[in-house]
Amino acid sequence: MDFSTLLAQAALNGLVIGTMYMLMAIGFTLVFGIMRIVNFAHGEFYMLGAFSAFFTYAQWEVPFVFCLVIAALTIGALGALVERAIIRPFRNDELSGMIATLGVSVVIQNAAVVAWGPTPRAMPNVVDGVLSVGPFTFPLSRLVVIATAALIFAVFWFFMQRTRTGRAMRAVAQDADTALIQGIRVNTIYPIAFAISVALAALAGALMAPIFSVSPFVGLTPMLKAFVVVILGGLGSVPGAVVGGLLLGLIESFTATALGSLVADILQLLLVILILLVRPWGLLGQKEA
Amino acid sequence: MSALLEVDGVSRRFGGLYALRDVSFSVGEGEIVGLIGPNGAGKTTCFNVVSGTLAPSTGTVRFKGHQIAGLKPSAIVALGLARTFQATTVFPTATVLENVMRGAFARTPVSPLASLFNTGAARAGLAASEERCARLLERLGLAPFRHQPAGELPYGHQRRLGVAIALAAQPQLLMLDEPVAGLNPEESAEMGRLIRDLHETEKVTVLLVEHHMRLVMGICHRIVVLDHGEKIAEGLPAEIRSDRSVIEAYLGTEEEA
Amino acid sequence: MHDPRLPTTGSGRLPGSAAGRTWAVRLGALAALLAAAALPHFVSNQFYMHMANLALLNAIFTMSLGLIAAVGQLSLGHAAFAATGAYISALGALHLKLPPLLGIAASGLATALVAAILGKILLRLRGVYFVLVTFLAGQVVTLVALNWESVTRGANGLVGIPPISVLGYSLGARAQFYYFALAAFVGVFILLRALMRSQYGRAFRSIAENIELAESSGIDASRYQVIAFAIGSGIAGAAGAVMAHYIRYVSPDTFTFHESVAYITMLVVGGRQTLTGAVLGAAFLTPLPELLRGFVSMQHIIYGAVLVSVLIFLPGGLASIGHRIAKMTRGGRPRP
Amino acid sequence: MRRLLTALLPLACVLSAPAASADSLKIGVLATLSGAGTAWGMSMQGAAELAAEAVNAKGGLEVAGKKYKIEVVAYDDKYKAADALTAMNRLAFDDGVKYVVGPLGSAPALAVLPVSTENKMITMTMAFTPKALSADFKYSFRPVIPSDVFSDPQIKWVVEKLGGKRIGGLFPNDESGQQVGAANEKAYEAAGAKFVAKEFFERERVDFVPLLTRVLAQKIDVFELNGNSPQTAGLLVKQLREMGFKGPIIRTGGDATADIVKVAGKAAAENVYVHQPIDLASPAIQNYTKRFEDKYKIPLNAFSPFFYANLEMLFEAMRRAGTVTDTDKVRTALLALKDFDTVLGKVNWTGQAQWKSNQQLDAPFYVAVVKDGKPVVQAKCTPAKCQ
Repeated sequence: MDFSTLLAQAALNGLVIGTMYMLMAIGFTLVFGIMRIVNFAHGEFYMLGAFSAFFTYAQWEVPFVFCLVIAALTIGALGALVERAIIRPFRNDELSGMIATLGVSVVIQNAAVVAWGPTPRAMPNVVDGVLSVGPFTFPLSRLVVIATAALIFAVFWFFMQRTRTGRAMRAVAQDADTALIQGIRVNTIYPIAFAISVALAALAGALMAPIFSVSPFVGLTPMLKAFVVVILGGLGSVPGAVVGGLLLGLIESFTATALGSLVADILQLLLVILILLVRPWGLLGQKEA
Repeated sequence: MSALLEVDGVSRRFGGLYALRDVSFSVGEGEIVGLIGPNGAGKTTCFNVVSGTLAPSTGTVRFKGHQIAGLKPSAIVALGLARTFQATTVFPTATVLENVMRGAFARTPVSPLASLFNTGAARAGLAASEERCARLLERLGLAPFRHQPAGELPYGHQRRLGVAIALAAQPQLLMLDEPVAGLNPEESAEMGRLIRDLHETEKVTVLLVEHHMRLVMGICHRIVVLDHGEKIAEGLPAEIRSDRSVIEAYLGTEEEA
Repeated sequence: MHDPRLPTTGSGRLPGSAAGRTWAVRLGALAALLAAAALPHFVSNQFYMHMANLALLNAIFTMSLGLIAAVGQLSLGHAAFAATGAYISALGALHLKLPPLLGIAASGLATALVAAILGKILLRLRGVYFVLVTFLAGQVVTLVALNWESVTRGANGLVGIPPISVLGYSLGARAQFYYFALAAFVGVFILLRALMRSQYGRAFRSIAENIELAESSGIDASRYQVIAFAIGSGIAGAAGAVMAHYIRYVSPDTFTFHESVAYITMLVVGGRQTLTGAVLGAAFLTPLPELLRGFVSMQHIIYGAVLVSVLIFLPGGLASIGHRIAKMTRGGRPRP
Repeated sequence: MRRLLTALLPLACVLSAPAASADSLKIGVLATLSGAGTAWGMSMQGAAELAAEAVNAKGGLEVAGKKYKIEVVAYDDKYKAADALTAMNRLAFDDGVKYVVGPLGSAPALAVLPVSTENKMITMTMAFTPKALSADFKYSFRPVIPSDVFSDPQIKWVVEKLGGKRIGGLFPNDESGQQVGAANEKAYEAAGAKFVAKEFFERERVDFVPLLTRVLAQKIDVFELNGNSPQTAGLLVKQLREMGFKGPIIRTGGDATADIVKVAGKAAAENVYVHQPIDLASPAIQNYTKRFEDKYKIPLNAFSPFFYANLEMLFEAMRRAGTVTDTDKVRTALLALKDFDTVLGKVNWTGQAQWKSNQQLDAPFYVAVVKDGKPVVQAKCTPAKCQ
């Protein structure tokens, strides 16, 4: 393998991982921006998305596009339910809200173990084969992930910019008090925001399920990365999550390819600490007054 | 007139927008000064800059000759400048007396370490502080509630307790952030009397941010008017009342105010 | 459970408010302490002694976490400080032949110092940022323990850590260690109780309840938050060291994010407002996993469900049950 | 205080559940029953339960004229030393167990062996650390063959047979990974191959492509999977094949064939050479596999029969010693068994030279290649050599 192939491989892989981080981080940061809550159960919704894809695609052989839709809808609905039942009581107590999400995370993960067992399952790729461009070969399965993630993001962006609900969500994120004065109802916005957030996590899980394996424990890593991404990009900033996610994916891929995994992990943490020291509000976040 | 507080050329930007631009004014010892302006004029930003909650982007703030811009609020309190808040005025779960004791934290002559070992001197110091706080409550008519959680007080009383907490820090300059917002006319009038009363008996200087025109016009010696982050007028209440730019600024937002 | 009867005094909320019940409380505390001290004579089952020891150590971890929470900060890296302390004391004992007692003290001081520096650097990072930073700090500690092989022996962990010995008397056995743990527990309890009743406690509570107003009352929030973080983390570090000398083994797995979450759960379930709450939480939740030792997933589900239910339905935790009952029986008589 | 008591009373009751009746014999299981190591933990729990089933079906274990029903008490250590220690304390003091299938993994083993030794409990461990067997741990037995014993002949065979010169491998950054990585490298170099790419990764990692890219850039002939958990091994095979690596992949470590095939798929698992601890063609093993898979509905992990065999030996030793309580006598009787017929065939004890403890089970093992999702035995091995 020569150097340019290596670079191309690393870039492609970085993009794949980056899109996963991006989808995770957008949802995570959205909930934080709107509800001021760090959702520690975010990774579990990724895991549920992966299982959803496993059952619909690998077992019932539903076309993959519909699998994604099903994952987003069912898990989004579950998210709305969780918001209503468990997070709403803590609307003015962010700390308790965060602790509650820790509890939710533990319950979901272990319920999955009880229901589906701890052993990992594999599922077939959505497409097989490779795309050869000159000296480079790219697995199609990974290209599909990038394209689909881009599409999902486009839909999300359209929703946030062009629909009333989306605009209302942005208004709440920017200035909750003013938004409330303008008659935006928190009781409708919060569940929707939470549902969208976890639906994005579920989509990430469903997209990644064929590439990686599916087990009750797969949510941890994506969630850790979402933490890192939002610190990088700025808590509450959606553009920050996009840039931060892709950036982290690429950095991780290149450093891991060039220097090995341990160096990559340690560099990542150092990067986060550096950001926290010199620019605690993140690359694209806003400095809080 | 010796100036207790001098605000000189203070600007504050949020992102690219100026919330305050080149604002200067001063408060003399023994004065009651009102800071007014329509919604979004920058009153609260100005207030926050002076009390240390926000750092100014440029400009200086001097209190008793000390440069205080950028100091922590707690350090500013130690110098003798205390403030109240608009919304979160009290510690809701603590008792009324405890609220005032917390306000007196900086003036309690007990080092935390001494209090940890519960030395005789510490006990005496705390007892003295408690007595002073009890007198203060008496003075503000809150004594009957001293053992009630502050959050259970009627709203008007909570506002008054907010003033008591600030006073417990024994300030030379007391800054009040919309002290009558949300009060009924009767309570507002009472608050007005209280402020004047405090000013006379305790010799405390007052800087007041307020929407309520009648209160401001009634008790302030001098008024500073902000609009769009800039000072547009300064003068005696009578002058302000007839100032054209002030009237325009207020008319422009009349329906909102 | 045969957990030590613990002094249930010291809500520490208002200095002086406990004056009326002082004597009853002191007698109760003394009786509880005597009962706790006599425990090993009645319990011959070594497993129960082991559980009692773990409960005491968990109570120390939880109380110290409660101190940090008392200033309105949630630390997700509490176990990381415990791990740091455990490694320091273990390495000291293994390589420098440092007596465990000295090692424990050094661990406490070192972790307190680390926390103070970390807290100072991250002054600006309150609330959510603090949560994330403590979380990442936990990750860093695990990574270092795993990768600094030449010192930490990597994932294999440190084996053969000597037991604590006092005046040449080894406390390796469970019953003997129990007295040490009990003494440490009582010491920490008294220290934290005094702290919460002092001007420090007043400052802590003010900050937790209304940080802006506290600042404007002349309380330097950052300073007191750093103090609470340093003391809380220092205690965790020392307790981590004690744990290492008790189980005589430490590896990167000993104190992880899961332990941090467990301490938070104990604190919340017991009650965040009072020291007693932290103790109750540890006493209640330490033996709980044993109910389902063979079926851990179910055990975790119960843990999580208990956590969420307590948060929603009993925000004051187990400790508030007593208050509620007392309030009902007193029939609304005004407070003293 | 009363509050505390009433809250804890029910707990105390459950914890001090009535002691076993005089005619039952408890066998403890201390293993990982949750998380990534579950496949191994289940193989141990399954062996204990199946062994108990077999004995109880015959009316119990007859020792010194008395029949004992076997009862299995299984505890999860979550693969954590501290939890393992608590569980071992409970087995020792609360359940009064004298015989334990476990511990699993080096860290838990090192944490609990002092307790079990102090209480004279016979343990059957799956910890590959050399320290798990020693003269100090008199009652610690190991039925499974550690990789440092079996990897050398296997690696030699593989290098000769496949002619691989450049070896690459990826190891988890945990205690087994760190150990195995070093041991493996030595074995390959001894066999005349070169370990050209050795990478470690944190356990949370799921995407290995960057690391595999690094490894493949070294133009390796053979990829080594040892030290990875079964699911990670499967993922590695899958991602390697996706990246176009067609060479042989070797698993010298513990049995993970079922998971590799499950995660990577049949096609990707072709040309994977695995350490096969058991001979799948033997009727005894086939029978055992059927019992296991019927009962647990998961594929058999090949370590399971080893624990089963060890329990068969243990029961025989109790019969011969004429006691179930005096573990010193049982231990002596157990060690005296020679060429004992078990599910694995005839087995013996070994290990004196290596660990100063003759408590390592000695059984033949095999090298197999995966064909159409099933391991097909290629060679039979002893610690000295494979053929």
